[in-house]
Amino acid sequence: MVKEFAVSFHWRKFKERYMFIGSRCGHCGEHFYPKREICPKCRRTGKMEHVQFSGLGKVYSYTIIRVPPEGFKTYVPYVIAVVEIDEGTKVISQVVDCRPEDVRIGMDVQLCFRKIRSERDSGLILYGFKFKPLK
Amino acid sequence: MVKEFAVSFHWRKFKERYMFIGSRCGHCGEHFYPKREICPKCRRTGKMEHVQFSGLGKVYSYTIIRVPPEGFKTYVPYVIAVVEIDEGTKVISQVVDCRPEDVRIGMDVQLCFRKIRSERDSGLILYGFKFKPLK
Amino acid sequence: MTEEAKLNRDVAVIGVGQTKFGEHWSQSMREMAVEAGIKAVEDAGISGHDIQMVVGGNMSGGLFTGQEHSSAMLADYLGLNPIPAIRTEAACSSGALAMRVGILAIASGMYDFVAVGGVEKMTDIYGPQATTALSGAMDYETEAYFGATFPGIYALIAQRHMYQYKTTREQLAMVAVKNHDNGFLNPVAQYQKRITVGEVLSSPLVADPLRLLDCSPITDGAATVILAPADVARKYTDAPVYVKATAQASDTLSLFSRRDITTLDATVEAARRAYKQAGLAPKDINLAEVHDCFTIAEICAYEDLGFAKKGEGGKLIQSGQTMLGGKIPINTSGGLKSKGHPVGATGIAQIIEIVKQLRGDAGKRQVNGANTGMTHNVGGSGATAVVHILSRDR
Amino acid sequence: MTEEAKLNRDVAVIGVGQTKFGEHWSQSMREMAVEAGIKAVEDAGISGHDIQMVVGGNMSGGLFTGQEHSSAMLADYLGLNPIPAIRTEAACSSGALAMRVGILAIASGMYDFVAVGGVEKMTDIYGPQATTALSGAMDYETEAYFGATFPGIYALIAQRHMYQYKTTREQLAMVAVKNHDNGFLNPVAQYQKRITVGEVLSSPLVADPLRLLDCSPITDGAATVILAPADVARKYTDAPVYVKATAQASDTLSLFSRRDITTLDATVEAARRAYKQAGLAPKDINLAEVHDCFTIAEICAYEDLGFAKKGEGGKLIQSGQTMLGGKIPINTSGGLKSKGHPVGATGIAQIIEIVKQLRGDAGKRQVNGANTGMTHNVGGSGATAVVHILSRDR
Ligand SMILES: [Zn+2]
Ligand SMILES: [Zn+2]
Repeated sequence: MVKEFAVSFHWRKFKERYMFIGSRCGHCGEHFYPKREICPKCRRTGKMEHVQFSGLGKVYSYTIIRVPPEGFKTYVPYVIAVVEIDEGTKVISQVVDCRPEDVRIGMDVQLCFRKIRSERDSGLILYGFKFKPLK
Repeated sequence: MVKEFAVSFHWRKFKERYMFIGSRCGHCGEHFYPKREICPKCRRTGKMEHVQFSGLGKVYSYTIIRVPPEGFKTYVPYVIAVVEIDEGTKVISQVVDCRPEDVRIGMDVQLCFRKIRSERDSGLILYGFKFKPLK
Repeated sequence: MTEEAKLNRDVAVIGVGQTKFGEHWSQSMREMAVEAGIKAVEDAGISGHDIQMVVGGNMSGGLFTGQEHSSAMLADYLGLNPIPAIRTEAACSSGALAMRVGILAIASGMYDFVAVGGVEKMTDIYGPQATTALSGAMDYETEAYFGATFPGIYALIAQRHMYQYKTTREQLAMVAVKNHDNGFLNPVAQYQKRITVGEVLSSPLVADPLRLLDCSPITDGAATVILAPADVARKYTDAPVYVKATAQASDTLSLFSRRDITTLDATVEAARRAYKQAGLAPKDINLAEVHDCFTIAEICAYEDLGFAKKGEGGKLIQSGQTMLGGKIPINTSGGLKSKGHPVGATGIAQIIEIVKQLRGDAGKRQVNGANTGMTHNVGGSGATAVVHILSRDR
Repeated sequence: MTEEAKLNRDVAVIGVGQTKFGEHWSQSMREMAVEAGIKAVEDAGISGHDIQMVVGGNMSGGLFTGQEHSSAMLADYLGLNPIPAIRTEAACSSGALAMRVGILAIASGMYDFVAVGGVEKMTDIYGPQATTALSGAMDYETEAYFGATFPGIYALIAQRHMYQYKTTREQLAMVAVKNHDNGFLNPVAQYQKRITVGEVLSSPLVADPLRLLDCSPITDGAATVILAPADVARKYTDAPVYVKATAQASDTLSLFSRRDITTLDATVEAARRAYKQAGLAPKDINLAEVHDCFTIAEICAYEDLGFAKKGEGGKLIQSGQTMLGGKIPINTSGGLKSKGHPVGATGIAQIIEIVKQLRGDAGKRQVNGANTGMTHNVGGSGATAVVHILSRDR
């Protein structure tokens, strides 16, 4: 009985989830994911612009999920990691295309585009970015 | 995607929903549905005891539900009424065994025991009291 | 019952901001909250660094979007960390509770500038699910369990009111017509469209006697106000609006347990407290935003707030005295019916309309000489009622 | 950032009450809240008529039971209508926020006696659904969406803490062992059962490196305290406990956006504010209830509250100084781990443990000479942190 949302809920996030787009403050240069309207440092002097992240980064921390939330049962065990991307900000997603046991802090990873899960009632398939070991 | 609960959630309410049991304050004599631990009038001097209501009452107000909540689609249109029971307290439930258009304020009704709805995932059938015209 | 005492400090509203109300498919809860927050801070002319606390009303981020903890989200995305952020909730009166907590926080002496917001994102789930989510405002175990819906609960009030006081179906419709007339003049309203009594009466039945056009819509929206100690308000604005009363009362969670289902005793009690705090009577109120989640609710509010005698709310709407230009204009914003009802934001949006009116900034719907206004926000079918009185006079 | 000022009035705790924590299949949310409320009112020796406001912390009545609007429910079933009732929420720190709003309300001058409670009914839905509900505490859109769970988020903290500071798996386990040792002595704890490091290390993995016995359980429970102005507290009790500090801070909603995922900056800031309000330092605290939702969280709390240097939390647990009889006993109640973690009630239950200790009523787990205690309640992965300091000294 996992919660299912209206299509707009997912549609709204396409850019962030499919293209890994975030924000950059034109004033202090800091990057943000997800996108923000206000730079917490510069506030009114900040100038936020959209930015397409490179998708390259390093595993900053990771865990192997053994007890999943609703909708993720078929994927267990899977790796959830905090990835520090080259632009300096961090993000959470899965690390795939390797054995969960092989993930390490400091490992180089790159973005890939994958299925996240599917909604049972609507049949909607949810997509988003994950990371895989850098070749 | 109607919310479904653990069995204990329903089991706990059996007495109230199946047998129409409430509370009576031994101090001031007032009746309450659902049951209460504290008489709002007498507070610490109150003495709450369980009481089995007679199940007889009159329609105090009613409506015909045309736009149902999740789980009730197959029952539309159905009557929801505030019933003033002979013990002097009021309660909300459905009025059945008559055409919705025939329900009136002041109509004499009596308790009956019916299916409320079924849960889709668990298959659990939820029961409870409703009211029908007094014969 | 021990009566409440005076606040240690008076409080004023120095800034307001809100999103347009409507179905905002392209905006998430956080984006709407941030938009309203930025507008309020800019309107107040203060710096974000001055704000010391955030209070955010939100009925059910969990059921509507999966997201609880919305006040921390608000502080985060407004760039306000590390200040404290508190979410308040009492169903559809969550916004007014945020206002109350903000006022108490300033009166406590601990905080000077508090951002008080409300937000609800209702269109991230489909209609029937939203109906279920709103069931959480009433007694889930004894009302929703048996198939009662939120419109159904107000329909029970309407049916009994019509029976007991000969309130007519047309009088209910007139509430919707008046509020759409007002919303037509409000650029942030969800429906800027006039309707007729005939259209209300021929709209589909939802729960007899209430029809679609008797019901406030499903709405996305956010609203924020900036509060400050009354003593310093004039430093920030030429038109501070002072809080003369902040009152709240409770009644049984379930409708059926009430003394009288046609009277919201919580409204009666909150109004009594508010008038007492302000030293005012109903006749001193120049305009009010009342909780018209369904047309019958506005009729009851007239009576319970003291604008009409019990049972004569229907006559008051019929008299035209609650229209713009009448003796006591009600819901000049369009009300929940036409402006929209993003449940957690509504209480704050009501405050904003009164502030705009008292500032003389209400454009085509301006009430001439508006000096003192009231807001009335109800949770569920009346288990919670909150009344604020605002004035240009300190 | 403008610093907060002093409260206009000091506040004291004059009564406490709570349910046993555990899986209460036979009790609903309202029944637990009423049980705790009655006990607190009786403990305070006041009449229900004296209470002027209710504030109730509740994380997610909507997702756990379908019921929002829980504060009105509490006022109703405690027979307290028509007094105002406010629900506060910031995920797992909802209870501590209720405490804060109660304190602000008294300091505001408007209310004298406030009942402050917390409740969560978590077993009305099944485990996986509860996992989803708890996801609402973190950033639903950017963390939960990708399959992160709440234990997973704390596992990320643990993994990095172990990497950066050489914190060991055994040190994490020692937190659980200590808290179960304490909970064994607490009649209201969910688990009154000792465990060993070996048992922790051989319990099933939940999210590496965290295992089942690193995690606080799913718990039903309610807790209530009665607050009063410090000036009158001695009329009601021989052992009033005074609120010396009420502090709160916010950080990013998502873990990954933090400056440093091994530090809860919100805790650091809330503690700084609390120490400043009370004029005290970490060495002045005799005991503390800290937010050990997972074992790693207690290690971080040691560091962030100033009981250990950054990175040395693991050494502190290993030293035994946080056990009963140590220099700074932590979580004498059993903590969230062993006493249980009904999320909305936890913040109030922490206050109750400190009050009992300061009164000398903690039985076999009494800390000798306890004079000043601290509570630390965290929302989500640290987007909200609340610190209270309580003392026998006014
Ligand atoms: Zn910047
Ligand atoms: Zn009685």
